[in-house]
Parts: sequence; C-alpha cells; structure tokens
Amino acid sequence: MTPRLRLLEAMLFASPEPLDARTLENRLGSDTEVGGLLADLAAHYADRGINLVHVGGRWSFRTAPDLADKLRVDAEVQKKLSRATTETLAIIAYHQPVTRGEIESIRGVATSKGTLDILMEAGWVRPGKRRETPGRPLTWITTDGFLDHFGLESLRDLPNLDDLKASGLLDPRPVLTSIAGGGDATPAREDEAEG
Amino acid sequence: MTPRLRLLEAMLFASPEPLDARTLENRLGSDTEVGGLLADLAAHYADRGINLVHVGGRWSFRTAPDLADKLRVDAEVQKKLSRATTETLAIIAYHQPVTRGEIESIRGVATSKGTLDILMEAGWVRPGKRRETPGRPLTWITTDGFLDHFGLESLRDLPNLDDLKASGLLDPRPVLTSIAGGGDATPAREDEAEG
Amino acid sequence: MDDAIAEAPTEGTLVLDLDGFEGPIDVLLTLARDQKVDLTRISILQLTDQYLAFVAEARRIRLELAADYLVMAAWLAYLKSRLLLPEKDEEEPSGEDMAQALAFQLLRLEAMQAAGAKLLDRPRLGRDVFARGAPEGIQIVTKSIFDLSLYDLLKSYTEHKRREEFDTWRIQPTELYSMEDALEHLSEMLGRLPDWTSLASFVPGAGGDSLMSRSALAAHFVASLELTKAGRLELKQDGVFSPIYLRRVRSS
Repeated sequence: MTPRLRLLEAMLFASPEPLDARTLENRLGSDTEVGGLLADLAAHYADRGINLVHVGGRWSFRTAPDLADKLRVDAEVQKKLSRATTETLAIIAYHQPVTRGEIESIRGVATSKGTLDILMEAGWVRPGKRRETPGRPLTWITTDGFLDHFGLESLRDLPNLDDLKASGLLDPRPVLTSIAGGGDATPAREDEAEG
Repeated sequence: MTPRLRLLEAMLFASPEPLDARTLENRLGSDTEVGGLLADLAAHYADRGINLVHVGGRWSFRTAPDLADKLRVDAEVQKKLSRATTETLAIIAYHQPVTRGEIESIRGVATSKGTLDILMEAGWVRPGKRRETPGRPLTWITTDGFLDHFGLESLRDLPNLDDLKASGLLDPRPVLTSIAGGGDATPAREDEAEG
Repeated sequence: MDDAIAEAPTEGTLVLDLDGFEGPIDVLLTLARDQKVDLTRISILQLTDQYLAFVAEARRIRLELAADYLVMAAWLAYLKSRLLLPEKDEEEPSGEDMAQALAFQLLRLEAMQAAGAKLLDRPRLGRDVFARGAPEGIQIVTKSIFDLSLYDLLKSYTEHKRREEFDTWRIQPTELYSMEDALEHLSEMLGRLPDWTSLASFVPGAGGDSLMSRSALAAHFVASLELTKAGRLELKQDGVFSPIYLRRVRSS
C-alpha cells in the first residue's frame, strides 16, 4: 500500500463529510492522479463491510447496503414521509428547477404547509434561482445532501430517469391550461366561452 | 471475507463509540469467536491508513497515528474587510504610533475587539512601544507586510492630505445637503415672528 | 385538498374515504388504475363517468368535498360534452386534445408517484447505510487572504477625514425672547397698570431692530393675546398699525 493511498484512505475515513476530488488532490499534491487512487481504494473495499462510494461528485466511506437489516437495530426509526412529501420530492428531483406552481400543477393540488419545509429541514431541497417570468417565482432544486442520502452519484442516476425522459413525461409541456391546481379559473372561463 | 467479518467491520465503523467484545458477540451470535475475528481485522488494517485499535477493553477504528499531521487541509479564504477595520487601518497608517484610545477618539466610536485582531492576522499592524503616559498604553504601528501589500516603498509614500485633495479623493467642498435643508427652517420661523 | 374527511355516514352503503387521496387528479388516477388497462389507452369518457359518480356519491352522503373536486367535476362534465358532441371547427382545443392532456397529467403524476416510491426504496443514509460513527474530522486550517487595495485604504481615510471636518459643526442656539418669558413679565407688570398703557412700553429694548428686540415684541404681543383670552387683560387699538394698548380687567 503506497503512502498516498494510506493518506487518501485516512482522509476519507476521518472526514465527517464526503470529500471531493479537488480537496483530496490539494492535500495529496497536484501531481497525484486521484481518480486512479480512488478507483483502487473503491475496488479494495468493494466486497467488504465498508464501501467507498461516490455521491454527488464526492467520496465517502459507507457501510455496505446489504448489511442494512443487521445494522438497523441501532438506528433511530426515521419518520415516514407522507405521500404528499414524497411526491413533491420526486417532482423536484426529476423536474428541477421547478416552481411551486409547477409542482402544484403536476400534483393537481395546492401544496400544503409542512411539505417543502420538511424537505428543506431534511436538507434535501433548497431554493434555486428565481425564474425570469412574470412574478419571478422561486424555483426549487435538490441538494448534495439529497444525493448523499439516497446514495446517488449524480442527478443522472435518478431511478428510471432515461425512461421518463424518453416518454416525454419530464417535458415542461404546459398541460392544457392546467386542469387543476391553480387552474380553477380556466374551466370557468371555458364554460363562459361555451355559454 | 466472511459475512461475519464484514458485519463486524461495518459495526465498528458505524458505531459512534468504541465497542467491547461482548456487545459485538451479542450482535454476531454467541457462537462467534469474536476475539479471533477482531485479531484478523486488526491484522488486515495494521499497515493501512486506518487501524483497528483496542483501547480500554473496547475496539474502534482510528486513522493511523503517523498520518495525524497530514490530516490537515490548508484552505485559503478571501476575506473582505469591514468598513470599520479599513478605517482603523487607515488611521493607524496615518497617525502611527497611535494608541487604541486615540484611534477611538479619532473615529468617534469604540473599536470592537476583533478589529485589531483581524489587522494583526492580516499581518498589517503590530504593537509598537508603550506610550509614556499614565496607564502606559500600547501603541500600534504598521508592518513591512503592510507596505508590501500596498506596494509602498516606505510610509512616506503614503499620499498626504494635500495629495489626496489634489487627486480628488478628498473633495474639499462640503456636500452636506442636510445642513442646507435644516438651514431653511430658521429664516422661516423668523418671518412668522415678524408678521 | 385531501382534507375532506369521510365522516361515517349514518345511512348508505358506500364509504368514501377521501383521506387517502391527494386531490382530484389523484382520485382520477386511482379510478383509472381500477380500469386495469394501460393508462395511455384509458377511456377518458369512462373515467369521467366514474369520477362524476364518485362526486355524486360523495354529495349524496353529504360528504363535504373540497372545491378542487367540484371544479374538476365541472371540467370533466364539460369535457364529456365536448367529446360527445360533434366538434365545431374552432380555435379552441378540441375535446380530443383536452382528453389527451388529461391522460398526460395522469401519466405524469403516476410516474412521479412511482419515482418517489423508488427513491424511498433506495438504500438510505442513516437507515440502511451508515457513515462513520465517530469521524475524527479533518482539521481544516484556513488561511485568510485579505482583499483590500490601496485605493480602498485611501478612500476610507478620506471619507473619515471628510466626516471629521464637518463632524463638529454645530448649530448655535438662536437668542430669542421666549413667549414664556413675556408671559411672566406681563403678568408681573399687570398689577402695576393704572390704565391703558401701550404694549411697546412693556417690551425691553423696544424699537430696536435686533433679532432679540423684534422677538421680544412678538412674544409680548402673543402673551397679551393669551392673557386677554384668559380674561385678565383688555386690548385696544385705534387703527391699523397704530399702537396697541392694554389694561388690567377690573374685577367687578
């Protein structure tokens, strides 16, 4: 085991947060090919009780997922997410950056209190840039903490992302004058037109 | 690597505190010879960046002791100075040697604790001689680092007040509109008294 | 909203539990799933009938439906009429377009529900996988680089100087004869007034042109008005700009 590999291992092990390649490189010396070292280290740990994982562009040691059942005893029971919160999280993850209005139009209901704030409190979503449209609404995006929590290397690794894209379900297609969820006015207007 | 060894490794990794052999045995199954497994694990990690150590009858992973001083990451942070700090630096530069009390009386406000610390941290000011007055207060002067940073050969190169006026930085004309505004009120009151 | 709670109906057979629904689209999605056909081939017409029946049933058992549910019902009723009646050639989206848009919404919501479930099924940090329990931490030694140019420094000093120059500028208090003083003065003199006396004779330094004497005259005049109002003094003036006389009110 080379001194550099030892140091890399120790750094990743000691850090309370995942570390990105640049930080590691700064420490190891810029002439270091960190990518190769990380790959070596990941390979060494692949079958062990601890794995070296790559989440959100950063590296960290984690217990192997297949040991979940045996380790869970210690873990505090996590609150179950409500359906509304889960749906909202999925919509933000797959449609980001997405405004609250867009979330509501996809779900067909107004967003109740205790949805976005719970996701923010969990550290999974945060406000992004404002959309440059009338009213300049705030958009919502996911965080690195989201990738870390769900063990995703990047947003490209979201489950079924390619299928969803291919089927056009992630298109920002404006649904016919949004059928519900803020679309209250629309059917009424259409009725008038008809009458 | 046996399943038991994997689990042992993961448990030791995830635990917030060192674990004793009995706790480990309870989790792994009482038929396990934990002592042997721990020895195996310790041997595997002996030369690595992480070691399995046995302290006070309990087991825990630790980074290798010889790497301690390498587990420091140097980060450079650009900091902007506050207005108060900048002004304090300017006063020290122009009035040195100057005591803290004098700085305060020149600025007309108390100097907060961190101000001089920041200037010292930046390497721009240092304590000079004590003033031979009651209380023997410390004076403050600028350093060579100050001259370096601002590209000055010597303190004489600091522009004096005339230079500053000539350069337009110090505009001699009063631009205090508030006084002009306040001045209108007085004649008006006199007019009323007259009528 | 899913707040419409299914209160146990006293009579009737069907129990509608709205608690489990996340809005009207969600209801439609559930109804569509019950059709057990590919969502892309769902019969919107059939779905519409089912939803309208659902809403009718909810109303029959006097279940309070949130507005969204009724709006959706109205929209679907309209859609149904558009689908059944021959299409006029108009700019408006056709019934077919509207049905397709609804189908898209259903598909999209279903996809998001499935995606959410998939996400939650992943090995999750703190539940299935664990970070190191007791990280020693990496000591981050930060070295601060202070960002200050000579210009900033000089500007700061000149701004300070400029403020200092005008800092001590104080408005001198103006010397004026106050009305309080005049009142006191007049009240004091009142007792000694035999008869009509000119106002000017009370005013110290009267006739002068200084600010002080002019303000004294003004103050005494106002004070005399004040005392007259209080019923202690009488005033008279023979003509415009002629002298003002005053005397004490005689107690009758």
